[in-house]
Amino acid sequence: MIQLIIAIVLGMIMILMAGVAIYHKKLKVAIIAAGAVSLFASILYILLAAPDVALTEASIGSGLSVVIFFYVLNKIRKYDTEK
Amino acid sequence: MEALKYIGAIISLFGSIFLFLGALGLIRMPDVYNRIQAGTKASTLGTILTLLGIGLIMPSWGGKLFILIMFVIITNPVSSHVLSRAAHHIGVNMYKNTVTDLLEKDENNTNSKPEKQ
Amino acid sequence: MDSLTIILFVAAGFILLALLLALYRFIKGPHTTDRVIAFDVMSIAGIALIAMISLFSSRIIYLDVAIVYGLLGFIGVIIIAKYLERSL
Amino acid sequence: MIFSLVNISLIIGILLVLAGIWAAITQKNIIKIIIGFSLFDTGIHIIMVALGYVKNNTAPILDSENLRTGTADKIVDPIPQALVLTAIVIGLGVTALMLVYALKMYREKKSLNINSFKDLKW
Repeated sequence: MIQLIIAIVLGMIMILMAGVAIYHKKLKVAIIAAGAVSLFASILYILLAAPDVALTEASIGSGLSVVIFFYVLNKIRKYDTEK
Repeated sequence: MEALKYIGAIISLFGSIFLFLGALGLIRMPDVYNRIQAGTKASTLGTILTLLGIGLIMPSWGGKLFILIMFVIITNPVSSHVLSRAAHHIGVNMYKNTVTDLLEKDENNTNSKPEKQ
Repeated sequence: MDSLTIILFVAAGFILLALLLALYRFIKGPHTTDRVIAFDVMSIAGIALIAMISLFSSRIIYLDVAIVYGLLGFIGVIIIAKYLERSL
Repeated sequence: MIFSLVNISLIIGILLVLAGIWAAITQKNIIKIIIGFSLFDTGIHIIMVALGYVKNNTAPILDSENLRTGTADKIVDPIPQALVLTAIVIGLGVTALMLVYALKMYREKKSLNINSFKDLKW
């Protein structure tokens, strides 16, 4: 029962975060939102009884992917709409 | 033995209420620095209390929960410190009733002072 | 369903409400720093939520995910702060 | 029962796939297109893990507690989890390759808009 409520709330948060990641104007906010989608997908994997997939998703989708995106965004900083 | 489980559940409930109040302060506070204060301090206490309550319910999980609590205690103040320093460095405006700004004064002193050699 | 389970369900409900309030600040927040704080609060609440799920299904193996979750959220916030400070 | 955990996960996964395709075909910025592909990956992984879930069963990992209570044979299907575990790592490689291409294209024309790359060879 509580698993269903947690899954529904996580789904709402993930869909709204995907909307922010697509339509926000600043690129850094879009990248943080895409990292947050992976972070909540990791909790959904635990609900689906897959802790190994959750470990990999939390470390790669939310850690390493955000680091790579910000490394590239640091080199094209002039294009990002500042302030 | 049964009473210990109820005590653990009550402590865990208090921890989650602290998490909720921290997130409520994230909405109610007026500027960035106050939001850092509310969002990080209250959520650290809330997470520690929740994990402590779970450790009272399941006593054989104590080792991993102790590692997790030590981890939260170490990393969470560091991240809030780095974040507030970055916010001060890029010049986020403060709330209009803010009285003192010690970091600004400190950086001005070290910049205006001539180098030794 | 005894009273112990009901208390734990209410606790999980409060954690979910905290997640929703942080989501509101993430969507609305005027500056980027506000959004990073909301991300931090969401990852901290996620640790508590994973511990709750691990208690409901009574497997100790799920707590390992919480440790990795805390470490990676911390590194993400550090990287974003270094990017904002222009010292990456 | 329409509101089971598998159905909710499938709905979330399909919505994430649609959001990824929408971002890839309507956005002008190249970084936004790469973010769209990343969302697409996450949706596909959620769908694949949800198809292997069996109700009221636990994770396919043996430990002492699992053997003592005699629930070692009530596990979910481990094959989709192993496939997704490989697919996540390869997805990271594909994302890094796309980001390197975006960086080279930015250094060539000083722009990230997809409409400014019209010639086939430069």
